[in-house]
Amino acid sequence: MNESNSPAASESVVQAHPEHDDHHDVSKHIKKYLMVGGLLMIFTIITVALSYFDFGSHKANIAVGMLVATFKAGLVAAIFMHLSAERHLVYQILIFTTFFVLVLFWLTYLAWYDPVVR
Amino acid sequence: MISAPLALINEFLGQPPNASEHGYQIDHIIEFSHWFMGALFVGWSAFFVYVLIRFRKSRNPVADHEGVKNGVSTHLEFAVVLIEAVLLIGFAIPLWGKFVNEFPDTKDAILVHAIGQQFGWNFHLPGPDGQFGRRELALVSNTNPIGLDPNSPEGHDDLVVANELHVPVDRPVIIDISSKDVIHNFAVPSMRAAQDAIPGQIIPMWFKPIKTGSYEIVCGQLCGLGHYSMKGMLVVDTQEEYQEWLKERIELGGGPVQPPTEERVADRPEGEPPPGEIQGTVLPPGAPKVADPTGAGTPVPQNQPPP
Amino acid sequence: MDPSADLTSHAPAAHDPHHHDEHGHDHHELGWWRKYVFSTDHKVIGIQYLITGLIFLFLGFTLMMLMRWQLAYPGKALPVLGPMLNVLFGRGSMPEGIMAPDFYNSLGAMHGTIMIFLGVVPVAFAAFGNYVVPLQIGAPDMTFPKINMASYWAFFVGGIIMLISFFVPGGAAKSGWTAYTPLSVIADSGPGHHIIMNGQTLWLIGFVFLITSSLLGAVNFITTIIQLRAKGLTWMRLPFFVWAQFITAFLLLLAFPPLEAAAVMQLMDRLAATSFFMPTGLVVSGAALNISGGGSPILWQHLFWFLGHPEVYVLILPAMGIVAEILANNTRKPLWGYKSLVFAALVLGFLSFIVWAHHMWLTGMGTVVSAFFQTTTLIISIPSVIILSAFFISLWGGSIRFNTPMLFATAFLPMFGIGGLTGIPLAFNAADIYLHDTYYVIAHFHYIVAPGTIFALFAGVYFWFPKATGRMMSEFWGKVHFWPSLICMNVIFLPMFLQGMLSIHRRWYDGGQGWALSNEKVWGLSGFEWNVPISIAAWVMGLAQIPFIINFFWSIKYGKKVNDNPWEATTLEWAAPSPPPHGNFAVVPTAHRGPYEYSLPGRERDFTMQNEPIRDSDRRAYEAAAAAHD
Amino acid sequence: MEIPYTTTARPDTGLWNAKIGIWLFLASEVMLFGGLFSAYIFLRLDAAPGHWPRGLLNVPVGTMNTAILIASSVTVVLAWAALKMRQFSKYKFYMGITILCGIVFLVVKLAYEWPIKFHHFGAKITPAALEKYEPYLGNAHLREGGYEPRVEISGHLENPEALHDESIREYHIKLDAANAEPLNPDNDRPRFWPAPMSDKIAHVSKDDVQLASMYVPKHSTFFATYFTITGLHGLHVLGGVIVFIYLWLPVSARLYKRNPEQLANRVEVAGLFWHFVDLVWIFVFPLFYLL
Ligand code: HEA
Ligand code: HEA
Ligand code: CUA
Ligand SMILES: [Cu+2]
Repeated sequence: MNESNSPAASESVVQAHPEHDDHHDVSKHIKKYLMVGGLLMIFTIITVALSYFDFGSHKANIAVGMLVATFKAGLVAAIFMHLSAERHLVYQILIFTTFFVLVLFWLTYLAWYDPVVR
Repeated sequence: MISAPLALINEFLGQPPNASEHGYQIDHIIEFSHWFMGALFVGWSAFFVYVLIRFRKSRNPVADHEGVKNGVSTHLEFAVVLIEAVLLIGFAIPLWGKFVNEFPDTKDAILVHAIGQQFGWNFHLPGPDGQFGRRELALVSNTNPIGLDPNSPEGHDDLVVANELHVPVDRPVIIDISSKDVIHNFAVPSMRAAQDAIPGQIIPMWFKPIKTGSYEIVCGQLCGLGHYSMKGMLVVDTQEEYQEWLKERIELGGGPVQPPTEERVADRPEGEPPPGEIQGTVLPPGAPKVADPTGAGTPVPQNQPPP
Repeated sequence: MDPSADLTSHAPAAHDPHHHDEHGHDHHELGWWRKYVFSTDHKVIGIQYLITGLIFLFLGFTLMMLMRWQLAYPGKALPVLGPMLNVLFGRGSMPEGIMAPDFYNSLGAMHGTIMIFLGVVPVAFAAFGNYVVPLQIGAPDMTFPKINMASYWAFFVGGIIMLISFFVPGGAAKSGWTAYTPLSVIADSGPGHHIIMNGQTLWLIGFVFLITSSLLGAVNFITTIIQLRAKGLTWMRLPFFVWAQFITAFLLLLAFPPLEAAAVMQLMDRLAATSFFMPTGLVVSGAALNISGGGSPILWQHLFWFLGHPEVYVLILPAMGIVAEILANNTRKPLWGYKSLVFAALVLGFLSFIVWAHHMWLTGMGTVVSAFFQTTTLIISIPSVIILSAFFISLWGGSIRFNTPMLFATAFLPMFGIGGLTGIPLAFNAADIYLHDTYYVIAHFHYIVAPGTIFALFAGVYFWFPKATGRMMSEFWGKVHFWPSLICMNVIFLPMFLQGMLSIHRRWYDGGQGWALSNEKVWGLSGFEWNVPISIAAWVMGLAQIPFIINFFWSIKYGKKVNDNPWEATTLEWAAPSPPPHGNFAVVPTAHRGPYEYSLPGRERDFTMQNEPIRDSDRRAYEAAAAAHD
Repeated sequence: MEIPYTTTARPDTGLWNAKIGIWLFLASEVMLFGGLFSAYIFLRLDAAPGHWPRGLLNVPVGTMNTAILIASSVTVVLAWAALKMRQFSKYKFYMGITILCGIVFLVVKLAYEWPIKFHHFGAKITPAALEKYEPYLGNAHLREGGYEPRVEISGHLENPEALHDESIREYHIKLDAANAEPLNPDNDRPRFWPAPMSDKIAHVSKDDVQLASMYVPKHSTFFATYFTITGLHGLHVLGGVIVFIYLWLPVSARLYKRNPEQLANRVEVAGLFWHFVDLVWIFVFPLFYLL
């Protein structure tokens, strides 16, 4: 976590960027929020519809479903949670978290997948 | 094919002699890592003691702002990495591969199923036909601890023995380990072999005994109040003794020698100590401290708190 | 300011006429309850954590002393105390003074749990972190004082629940601190057990509180360190202790939640008869369990050790931080290799998330997974080697003062060294086939946590005591505390390596008496007989703590009064008054230099505090130093 | 000394305290739900064929609840934006809707979805008896289609006393559509609109039943994970609603007058939490209802 901050020595106080959520800015974003909301609704319907479509195997269906869900989650995170324009520091926290969650998923899977057999 | 018995440190630290074919390799890893640790320990200790004396305040009243300027520690750390890598890649990983992947041919091996339960081991042997009978949950009872179906074509001649397993010397033994209730660990220290017995899973393990004798089977995983006394015996016989034992068992008609009695803490009335568990396996004063270590064939001390 | 008031005193209004609470409107003086009990001041909270944590440490130790009786003299009645304990803990725990196996298992599980989660984490992380970190970074308080208070009280409630569990029918949790399923799910259930008021369930509920406490603390620590560093206090000027706490907080933040999830699932298994951790076809006591099955006991182990391994670094990193401060201070020279220390600690923190399965070698792991985990486990030993090497090298060229904190801190080094080195054979799964769950493992980690972490904690108490109270603890009694403790620790834990090599397994109620293997002779005694000297040393160790306890409380009132910087240290906490008032600093400090500017050439004093502005003479010294390194 | 950066950003990090705090908290929440989801993956991979039921949850209702949560996520950003633009009454309006959405979500879950499950019954047949109940299971047909086998007979338990009374040796089950017409291809895969229960009543002997249970967590690892994850998620929704109500009450008006930016910050922090709760649901919904 040090890289982010080492340059930002307070002795050479780095001027903060103007807050991205300035008053005028915000009014501009409203339309975007509504659109994303609409998009999420549409993709919810798509998720449901896709689940009744046979992609050849159940695994494929799960993969498609998760892909769509990840996309939706990405929208929520990027737009509603302002991650698309967030500070460096928050990204760093989240990168590590994501990595460790994936480790948790992946290794429990691997351990299940690689047992001792005769 | 025992290589030179190199286990100096291990012996010095009291490790009992190895009795299996692969065991010396495990001992070597323990040995080598202890040499490695010892070198680091002695080296740093010498440095440490010297420094504490040489740089005490009365001897060195003014500290040096800089201290050590050379890069010795980098070399040292590099050496540590190197040695660990050698131990890992050269010894540990291949040996594990051998232990869990390269199972011996089942035709030469003795096949056994070991089923753990609170607090004892059930051994299921295939009998003369060499086939294991069906086991079913619904059939489990006090007289049939492993739920063996005696009517199945493979099962009628199977042997079930409690706590004492005989195997012949110099033949690989493959044991499929599982458990009925909680996690146990099937450990035979003298064979340098151990494997968890996990309910819902069957995990195979193998070793090849190279010395006759009887060896304790330890339960290496906390499994309840009788954990400390969950003892089995692995008796390594000569080929003839083994055949004789088998014959004897077959004449007895299989089935458990003594059905392990079961006693669960949870079921006893509130506050009531379990019957006799205090006197339990703790031997009375004056009794020989060691269960007869040569006692091949003598009844094995029973698992659970005895009456 | 009058430091003779009690430990938690601060001079409120005098230093801080504009004190506001969070909403910034009321100016009234805080009442006694708000000031000392439901306080939001990080220093009061730190001291609350310290006292509560020390009491729990002592309790965990007491449980252990009882166990050591049973291990040395299995089946013999504990004189005098035994029957009394039987009354205290309920009939069946120690009938006629003889310990029952169940009670032994309870003691073991609770010793582990209390020591780790109610003793060391609260003291090493929460107490020292709370008290020292804001001061060291020149902050007025934690960023979220109310959450800080909530964190302490969640811990307190969790601890009380754990204590209550000793007195419910069936006694406290008895499935080890690891609570492996299915044993822990079937334990303490059935007739005679209340559905909630039973050992294992309370253990889980208490755990959820403790986890919540740690999470709240971690959020607070990280935000504080990021946001409230004083002007000029750049990341590379942070004391190593702050770094250690920062990384520790991340470990808690990210490793604890999966265990919380696991605890909730185990609660479901116990309360709602689910089968998260229960496979199909369990037969307990000859009867099939009425559950759906389909769960996995290994799942619990994965989730437990996903926390469990980072947790052990939670136990060691703050200790390393404390030792670093004290080493620099008492060698009167900068820590050697500060940057590599920080870097090693970061790597350590990162890697600690991907080594956990080295506790699970024998659960039927294939070659791929085990090779992966062996490799990561060995790699993680490298940063520890780097840290320890840097500590050792820091001693070179120093002018070493052996006061009590320094004695404990120096002793930490070889003790941690022994513990760490003996982790290496365990990391090779082939060797662990033999060593797993033997006393070798017990000796390995106790060398790290007992003469390691606990010594570091003692060092920290002696070191920062004057900051918190304005008074010193007695040096003489400190030494009387140190030497017997050092000797006893080694007499306790060295023989355990022998016992482990003899294959005496842990969690054995009879100490190995009933086993032929354990009765082999090594170094003159049989493995089992070694229990006697070990136990005696453990009890003597108990006696050796008496000087500490008396010294601690006595010095609060009667210790020698000292000035604000009695150790002539450099970091910012020593620039605050002792004890610091609410809001900490009269003047907002600014850092001008690194944390360990001891024996700077061209200075009249051998220490230069972080908030002293740079002078020309310093500049020349820095340049000379830079030249020397080229 | 005041604690700095409570509302203004620290120059070098560009963030105010609570913003970092909430993101750290959310990071830990990711790990918490990560733990639960990794349990889900593990258990599902490990499940024996036919033991991970599908199509037992009500998809239209779930879809509606998803939509409600998404809508609330939109209104919460709008509420925050209104504050940023200093339009307090608009803020109250949007926040009110958000709270309402949260409450509706919880009510649907707790008053409809869960109770309906608690009244549904299933009896898992032992492997040995599967053949005997083939007319209700249709496994031959399923095998042909390459589907997982059916191991359970489910529906409404007509003699609930059988659950506790050892002397009653049979369960009388008013069958679900799938067990009533196991050969109907419509029943091979989950449906969108839940099929109505049939009138057929089956008698299932207790000797042939491995596990009989209402649709409660005990029923299967599927329901165990379902109830645990949605329960924990529900607790988060509840927490969010409580915070929102607090931020909606007159306290907020007072704070708004004194320091509107601080209120906006608080709403932003609470909003971040709320979006995260929404985000979790986005995964929960397909995993449990659809796939
Ligand atoms: C703070 C606690 C702590 C720390 C830091 C460690 C550090 C390490 N641990 Fe330990 N460990 C535990 C606490 C800890 N452990 C606990 C509690 C258990 C048991 C849990 C249970 O089952 O109940 C355990 C168990 C445990 C196991 C499982 C054993 C088993 O159950 O069979 C393993 C296996 O790999 C292991 C390995 C390691 C390794 C490789 C390190 C490495 O990080 C160590 C690296 C350090 C060094 C390599 C030292 C370097 C020193 C020098 C170079 C200088 C030497 C100089 C002198 C001595 C003068 N540990
Ligand atoms: C931080 C962790 C920690 C610490 C410090 C200790 C400290 C000690 N432990 Fe512990 N131990 C564990 C964690 C710890 N242990 C764990 C996790 C297990 C495994 C449990 C399981 O199997 O599930 C275990 C198991 C364990 C066993 C194995 C039991 C068995 O397997 O059956 C033994 C055996 O002797 C033992 C002994 C000791 C001893 C003698 C000490 C001594 O060194 C104790 C020294 C303690 C002190 C020196 C504290 C003194 C404090 C004060 C005096 C403060 C008082 C001050 C005021 C009130 C102001 N421990
Ligand atoms: Cu079986 Cu321990
Ligand atoms: Cu570990």
